[in-house]
Amino acid sequence: MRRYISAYFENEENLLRAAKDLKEKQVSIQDVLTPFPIHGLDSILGFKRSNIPTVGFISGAIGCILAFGFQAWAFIVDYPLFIGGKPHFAIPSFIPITFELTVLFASFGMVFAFLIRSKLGPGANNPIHDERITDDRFMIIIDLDEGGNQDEMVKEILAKEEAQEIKVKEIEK
Amino acid sequence: MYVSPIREPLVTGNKTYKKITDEISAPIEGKPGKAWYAGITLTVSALLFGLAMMGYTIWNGIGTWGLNKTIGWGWGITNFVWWVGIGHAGTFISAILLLFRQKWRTSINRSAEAMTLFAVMCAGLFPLIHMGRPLLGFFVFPYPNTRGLWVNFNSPLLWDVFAISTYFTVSLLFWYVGLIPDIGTIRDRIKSKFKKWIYGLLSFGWTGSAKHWQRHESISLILAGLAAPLVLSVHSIVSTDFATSVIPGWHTTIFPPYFVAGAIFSGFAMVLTLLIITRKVLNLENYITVGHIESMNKIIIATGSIVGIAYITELFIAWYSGVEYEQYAFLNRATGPYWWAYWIMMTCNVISPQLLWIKKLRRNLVFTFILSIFINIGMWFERFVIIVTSLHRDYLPSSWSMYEPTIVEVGIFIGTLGLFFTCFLLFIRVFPVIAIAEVKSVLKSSGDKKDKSEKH
Amino acid sequence: MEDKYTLKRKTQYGILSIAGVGILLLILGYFIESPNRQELWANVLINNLYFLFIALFGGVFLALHKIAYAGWYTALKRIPEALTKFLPISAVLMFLIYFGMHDLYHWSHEGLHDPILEGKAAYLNVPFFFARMAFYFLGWIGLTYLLRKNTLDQDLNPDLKYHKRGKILAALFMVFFAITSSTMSWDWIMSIDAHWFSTLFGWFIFIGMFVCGIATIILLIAFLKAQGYLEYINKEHIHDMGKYLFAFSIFWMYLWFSQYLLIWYSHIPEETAYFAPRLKDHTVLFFTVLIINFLFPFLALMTRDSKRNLKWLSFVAIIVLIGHWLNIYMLVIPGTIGNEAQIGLVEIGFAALYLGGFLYVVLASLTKTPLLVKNDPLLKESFHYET
Amino acid sequence: MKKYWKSLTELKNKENSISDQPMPKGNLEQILDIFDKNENGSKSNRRDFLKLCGYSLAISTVVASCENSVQKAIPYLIKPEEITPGKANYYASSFAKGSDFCSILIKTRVGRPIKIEGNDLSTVTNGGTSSRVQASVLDLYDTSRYKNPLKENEKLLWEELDEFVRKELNRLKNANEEVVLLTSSVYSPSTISVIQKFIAQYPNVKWVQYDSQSYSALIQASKMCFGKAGIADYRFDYADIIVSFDADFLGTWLMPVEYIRQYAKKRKLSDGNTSMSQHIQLESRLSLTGSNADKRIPVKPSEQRLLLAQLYNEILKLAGKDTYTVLNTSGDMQGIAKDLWSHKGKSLVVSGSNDVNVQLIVNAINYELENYGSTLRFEKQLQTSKAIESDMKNLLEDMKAGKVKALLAYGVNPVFDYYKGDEFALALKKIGFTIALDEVPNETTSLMKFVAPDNHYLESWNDFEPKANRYSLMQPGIRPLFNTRQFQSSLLSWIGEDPDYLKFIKAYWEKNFYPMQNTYPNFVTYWNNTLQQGVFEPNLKSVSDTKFNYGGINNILDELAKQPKSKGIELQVYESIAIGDGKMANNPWLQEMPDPISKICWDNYLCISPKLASELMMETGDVVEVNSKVKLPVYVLPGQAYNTVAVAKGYGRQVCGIVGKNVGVNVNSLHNSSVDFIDNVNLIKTGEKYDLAMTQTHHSMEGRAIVREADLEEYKKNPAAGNESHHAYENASIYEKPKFPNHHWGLVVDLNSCVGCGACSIACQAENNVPVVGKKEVIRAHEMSWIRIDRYFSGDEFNPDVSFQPVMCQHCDNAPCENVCPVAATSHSSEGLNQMAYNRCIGTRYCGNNCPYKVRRFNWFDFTKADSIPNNLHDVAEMTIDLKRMVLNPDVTVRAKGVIEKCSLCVQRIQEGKLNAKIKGRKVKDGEIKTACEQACPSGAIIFGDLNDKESKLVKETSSKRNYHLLEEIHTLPSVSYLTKIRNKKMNHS
Repeated sequence: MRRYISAYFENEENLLRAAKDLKEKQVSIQDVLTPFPIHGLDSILGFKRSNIPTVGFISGAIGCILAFGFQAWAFIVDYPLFIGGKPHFAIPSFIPITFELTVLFASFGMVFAFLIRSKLGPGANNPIHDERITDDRFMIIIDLDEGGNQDEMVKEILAKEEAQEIKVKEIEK
Repeated sequence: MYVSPIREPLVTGNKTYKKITDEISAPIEGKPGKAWYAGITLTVSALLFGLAMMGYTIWNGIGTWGLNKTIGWGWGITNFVWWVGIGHAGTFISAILLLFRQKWRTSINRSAEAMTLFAVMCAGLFPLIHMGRPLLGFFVFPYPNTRGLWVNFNSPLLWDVFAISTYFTVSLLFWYVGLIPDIGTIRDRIKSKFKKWIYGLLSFGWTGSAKHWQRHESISLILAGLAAPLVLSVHSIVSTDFATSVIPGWHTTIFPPYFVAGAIFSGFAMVLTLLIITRKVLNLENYITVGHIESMNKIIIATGSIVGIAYITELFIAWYSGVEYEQYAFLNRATGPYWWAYWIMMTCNVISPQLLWIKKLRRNLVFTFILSIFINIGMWFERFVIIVTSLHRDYLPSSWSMYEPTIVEVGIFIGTLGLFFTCFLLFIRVFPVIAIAEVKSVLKSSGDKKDKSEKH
Repeated sequence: MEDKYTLKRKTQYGILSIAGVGILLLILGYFIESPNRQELWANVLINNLYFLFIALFGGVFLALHKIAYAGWYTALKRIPEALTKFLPISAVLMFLIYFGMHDLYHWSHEGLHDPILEGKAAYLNVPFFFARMAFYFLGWIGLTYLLRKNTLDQDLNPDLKYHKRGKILAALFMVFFAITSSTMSWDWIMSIDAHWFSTLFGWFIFIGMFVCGIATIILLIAFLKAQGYLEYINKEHIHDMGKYLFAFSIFWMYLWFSQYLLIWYSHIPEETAYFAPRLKDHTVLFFTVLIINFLFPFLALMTRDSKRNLKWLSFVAIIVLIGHWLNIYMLVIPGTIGNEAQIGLVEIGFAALYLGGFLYVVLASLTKTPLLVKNDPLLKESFHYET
Repeated sequence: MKKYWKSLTELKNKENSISDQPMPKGNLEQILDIFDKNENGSKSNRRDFLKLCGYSLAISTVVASCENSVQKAIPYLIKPEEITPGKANYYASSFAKGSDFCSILIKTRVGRPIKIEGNDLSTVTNGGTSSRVQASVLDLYDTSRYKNPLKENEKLLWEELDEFVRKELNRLKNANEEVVLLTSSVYSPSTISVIQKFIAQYPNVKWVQYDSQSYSALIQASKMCFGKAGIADYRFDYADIIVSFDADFLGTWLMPVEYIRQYAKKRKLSDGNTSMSQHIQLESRLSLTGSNADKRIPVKPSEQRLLLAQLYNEILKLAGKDTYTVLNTSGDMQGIAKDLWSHKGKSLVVSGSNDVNVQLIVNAINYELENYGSTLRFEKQLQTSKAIESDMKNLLEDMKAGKVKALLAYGVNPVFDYYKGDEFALALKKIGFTIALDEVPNETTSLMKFVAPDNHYLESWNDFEPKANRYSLMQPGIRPLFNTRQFQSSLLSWIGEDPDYLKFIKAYWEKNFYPMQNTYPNFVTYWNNTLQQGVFEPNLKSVSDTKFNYGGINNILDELAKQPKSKGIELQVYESIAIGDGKMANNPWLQEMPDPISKICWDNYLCISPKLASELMMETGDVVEVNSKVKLPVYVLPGQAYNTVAVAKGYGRQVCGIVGKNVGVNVNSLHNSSVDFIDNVNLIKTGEKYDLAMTQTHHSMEGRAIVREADLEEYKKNPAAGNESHHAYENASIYEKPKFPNHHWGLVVDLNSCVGCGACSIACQAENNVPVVGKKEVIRAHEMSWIRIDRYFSGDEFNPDVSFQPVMCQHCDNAPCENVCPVAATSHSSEGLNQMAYNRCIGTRYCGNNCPYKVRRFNWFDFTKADSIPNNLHDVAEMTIDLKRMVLNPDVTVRAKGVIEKCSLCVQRIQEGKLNAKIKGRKVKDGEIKTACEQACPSGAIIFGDLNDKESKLVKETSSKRNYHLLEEIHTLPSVSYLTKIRNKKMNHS
């Protein structure tokens, strides 16, 4: 059995303070759902920095090498044509497309990484806890231990920060 | 985050998060008014007219245009460059202003990006339509074929293919990634089951989880980082269509940055044209404030001045070069048979924006609107001047010629205007024109003072 | 908080020894390499331009941020202000060029019978050349003086009018600079290869100047922080400076490439004549400049952490500063000395001498005023600077 | 039921059974038998021919038009001898249309004549051609041609016609009524013999020769002075100084093809030869000849006589003879006289006037200058113009008087081109029996009752003697396409003789010409060899007596001196270079060929001097009414003499195919006599505007070194004069020059030789299947010419210097066009050619924009039917109908709508030359490959070759100091180069 508690705030500052308190009390915060990104929440929740830039770099590098390599191969090896007296290995001519494909690959790589890592995508059917999370409610979902020892402490912190609709839910595993 | 009190608020009118959501979602939830129907009838008619003219062109040949042996590009490529230019503001606003932490971008970036996409769509049509054999347009892609032939990687037009398609794709990704949370908002508000299903599909299952937001912010920033040089590259590459040639008036090294500046200039003008109306019609004056207009006007004066300096640089260096063809090309621009085009360009692009040094005018909506139209016209003429007046009198006077567009070319241009505004009109009915989440995130720091004082 | 910077003995000795080594190398070089007049004058011009650019960028940095309504930079305003104090000295040094005109500028000779140069004579003639030079310096020195004076006045008076006046001055400076930066680079650099022309040239020079200036400010921040000043400059400020260095190195490459691509592509002799000797006679240097000024900072500053690490950033800044000195060297040398030019003792000596002088002027001027401005309405934003 | 051939013998037997005519060229006829009316062969035979020959759909339509069933294309089952698919056959022949003559080669492919080339073996035309000669091949496939004998526009059989004609002629003969045979000048010995036979049979026949452009004054003056009627043999290549009074000898006067060659030869400069002739032209209209002159003096037509008289007077003075003091001589004339005198015996004075008095003075001048026997000769008199004007005048009087009861007309169109055409038409209608022997309907034949259609010359046998003792044979390149018969055969059959004209010619030659030589032992070899060479030029020395024997000069001069000076506007009617007298007006290639001077095509127009235009407040395009008779658009022509106007004749054809009909205005009604000009012309501006189709609208070089030129004096001092601004940028290149290890094809154009005649452009059009676009599209600058001749005016607007420059693709080794094509549709070959892959082209026109020479042409519409989209054909000249498509060169792709095309340096010819050399196992020889433009050029201005072959003529020319590349400052490294134009401006005495 999994137990958790959910509540929402009407102000992000309350949320931040509550989250900070909870973290200090070693309470595991399952998720925080907000209508917009809250500054400073990442560090409170102890998120590591995203690896998306790395994905972008790698996919960009692939695009870069692929584009330049293909152009050079097509012009030097596969079908060398004499064009305008230019050398076959016309480096400056290859730069624009190389650049474009680098950007294209990097962008696609990152967006796909983002969607896949976040399990987002067309048809993704994530549970919607409250329809006003995307409006003006800042929801926090806190894991509770099975014994219910933390319940009171958590509720207290939440109540202190004017949390609304504090609900405890239990889900059979 | 601390914001100095001397800064103007970016969101006015005592907004709460709820109010923001309600007001921005209103156009999607409500029924369109008569004006909207009238507008879309007009734009769709223009689009259909343009389509008919395109069909006529494809059927009968480019001979239906006013081009000739000397002037191979006219309105078609002028419009192409003009539209691509307009398509630069959106990504500039979202990418470069994001990198420079200009918060005022938040209320305009969504519509500006949408505009970018529509403008690039319009632009993309022209290289295809202007081909003698558009049905074989797929030859520009380096696909393996029985002839074993690849494309010519030396060709700026080929670079264009890659640049424009990359730009469109990346802009679309950027725009859509930004839209996902707001589509989530709409999904959660909309009543109709069918619409809810559609928005649900489009929202990719957005929940607003902190981890998602973290990744979302990270990807937005990096995409902005990528899009910023992309913006520079796209119009630079478009400029190489001309600048790599040997034609006087086309071949000049300043073109890449100067085209970029001009593109942003014209893009902002178009953003202003659209937003001054949109904010009024959709009651978004509290989000797109006069302060926003003024900020955009500052960009206009900066880029307009850069463009002006580029014009003068070109003129001066043409004289300085001592190359008779260069000298003639610029003399001909200013005093030749197309002198009027040159002076329209000069007046609209260089002289009239200088009025924006006056703060009162910067904050005057009517003036700004008129000026933005002027700049749209002026920037169209800039491309016309570059393309037509350079070509019509180049090296050998024996081939000198004149160019006059036909109704077919004009019709196609009208058609793209129709396409652009049709898309925009549909867009404002379907997606939030202002990035809801982003505006909310700056509300506390940059909302108006009254608002804050009441809250505390 | 230490209010004022004091020039320590140690630092003074350091600066003096740089200049001293410069003089020593010059003397040595004079006898070993026996440079000709052209080489000497070319060196004067190179270093004149290089340090002028850095000094001038101080004004650009201030004005640009002022009109962009930026807040974060307010806390480090005094550094670019100090840079501009070198401008009067630059002016004197530039006017010295008068004595080396014929060695540097082919067009300044009389009776060349060159129809192209005759066509340019209305612009390229010695009196007008120096008239323009005077005009430029008058504008730059005057406007940067006013900009600086304005902030000093503001220190004493919290009135918002200084803020507004600053914006007007900044706009005036930017307009003046936008025009003169191009003409200045045509006059002093492009006209060395008097037949050659490129419309992009002025902007290319400007971006080079931007990179040098940023690198110098980074180094000064690092130096002052190492001395225990500027504790309010946090990682975010450093990060922004790093982003500048990174972005403008790329932008510099973009402009370099734009110019090169178009000339390479069209292959018109009037234009390629500029690159041909640089490619053929200075091949190594030609590509070295590109690697140092683009590839190195691009790779070195790609990650977020590298831009936030002041030590690493300072190292990159030093390399980039060397790269841009080489860049100016490449701009000046083929048209003056020609293909036998080499970087030797004379070159290093001149550079060191100038560097010493420059550092002394800048650091000395830093001691004159408090390191932190007061009463700027945006100052608080700079203190609370975070992403 | 199908019937296949068993062997070639059977085929031959069948062939013989169809026609008794000897086979001129093997199996050609076999194919073409299908066009013959089913006279002998059975239907199945004809089908077999088709199956065997395997003609394309193109032929099927022709067949259909001959009311044969449509056949499918079937490849060769058994290959006929001589015809190898893919290989061209050449037949030596002659072009003759009225007074236009040229020795030619007919290029045929699978039995179709597709191109005319000059015959190098002829010493008359020397392998040169003119635009009209080049274009004549298209007339073969003209849809407007007569396809059957006609009676009152009703089709009838030849037998019926013959019977009727014979009956009628005999009736008239018996009644002794006058029958007139009206022809253009006949200079075919065999034809003359046929006509003589015809007259012998019908003594009541009177033979009248009529030329649309009369040279009777020349003929008569010669007779009056020297007792020899005829036209002297002009030798411009012997003349150090040429003074021409309105004689457009490079354009339309007598034998331009021959004269251009002579003229260019005398003016060809090389490192070894720095002397050239000096040419002074006095004229009112800026003619092609005038535009090439070293000194041109604009004078009114009426003043020319007086000036000639002055010149004569001055020369007499110099000769120390009696002078006519009544004349005051202008400074110009004194100087010219002195110059002429100092080149006595090596000078030439010519006049284009058709006034006998003028020609008498000219003869007297030349006689005083001792030019007879040197630059003027009688032993090879020109024979192409024989008509005496008064004959025609008399004929018209006779016709009006009803004296003429029958008229047989051949090769003439007096209703259109005679100045009393209307009267002629009225008189013609009165004649009871009229029969036209022309190949195409025209204003005259349409009024005639019978038509016995002649073959096209490419279907005909004939012989010619264009100059005395210079014979040239005409042989067909194809069997008659339609049910037509040669004029000579018609005459022969009407006198009851064997209508086989070839037999007749052979017999005539065996009797008359065979004995003139001793190279060949028997007639068969003589005939075969002569036929193969096309020309027979026996070495005969006939010394002419050139004793000047005319005493009336005094009277003429007295009369001239008395004449008052004309004050009014004078109008000159001239022949245009392209259209000539209008006989070929239905030829779209010629209609679309821009006039060398005005660069206008598809129209005639009133040339007016700039000064007069500004006085009358007129500009180009204004429509004026001339003498209240015709309305013409104005063209302000620099160099046109003040108070003069000029207009081309040959336009405004009414009875013509669809191409030429109603193009321009017929100006014959302006004449009231046949004199050189019309005085006191009244011009009224109508206020209307008219679009003229101009291929060049800007006339100044803007001071650019495009056509580089120098004066002879400077050139003698410095061979690189005018060519100093060489841009030596050897070290400026930042990548290596491309290398071409085997061949590096190139072309050089000597601007000093080029006279601007335009033959090259038509040759190119024929060779390369260049489409015709029509007037409207030319106005929109959509013309497709691969080679154009740029014409620049420089200097004084009232008397400008003119420069011509043929511009074709320059085949740059650093081609700006190649760089920018996104799909690599244009690239460089390993032999230095700039290539176009038409089927790869998507038509961005980027290459065209980027071409500094603007030589790339775009297919704006579907001009050629090569497009797959229906109902979008843009063909104003029926060029895409199957019959006309037969003229297409199968070696050159027909380009579809939306692709770029341009000069390929005749890559198909290069390929052919290389293959020929390869088969023979040797290298390509210099001069072996000739581009179409080079081949056609009468002046030899264009030389093609291999730049890698250091011994080639091309390299010799390109290593000259005069050599330069067009726009070399932009480093495109063209393979085409030019030699500077040198003008011999310095007059010794004036």
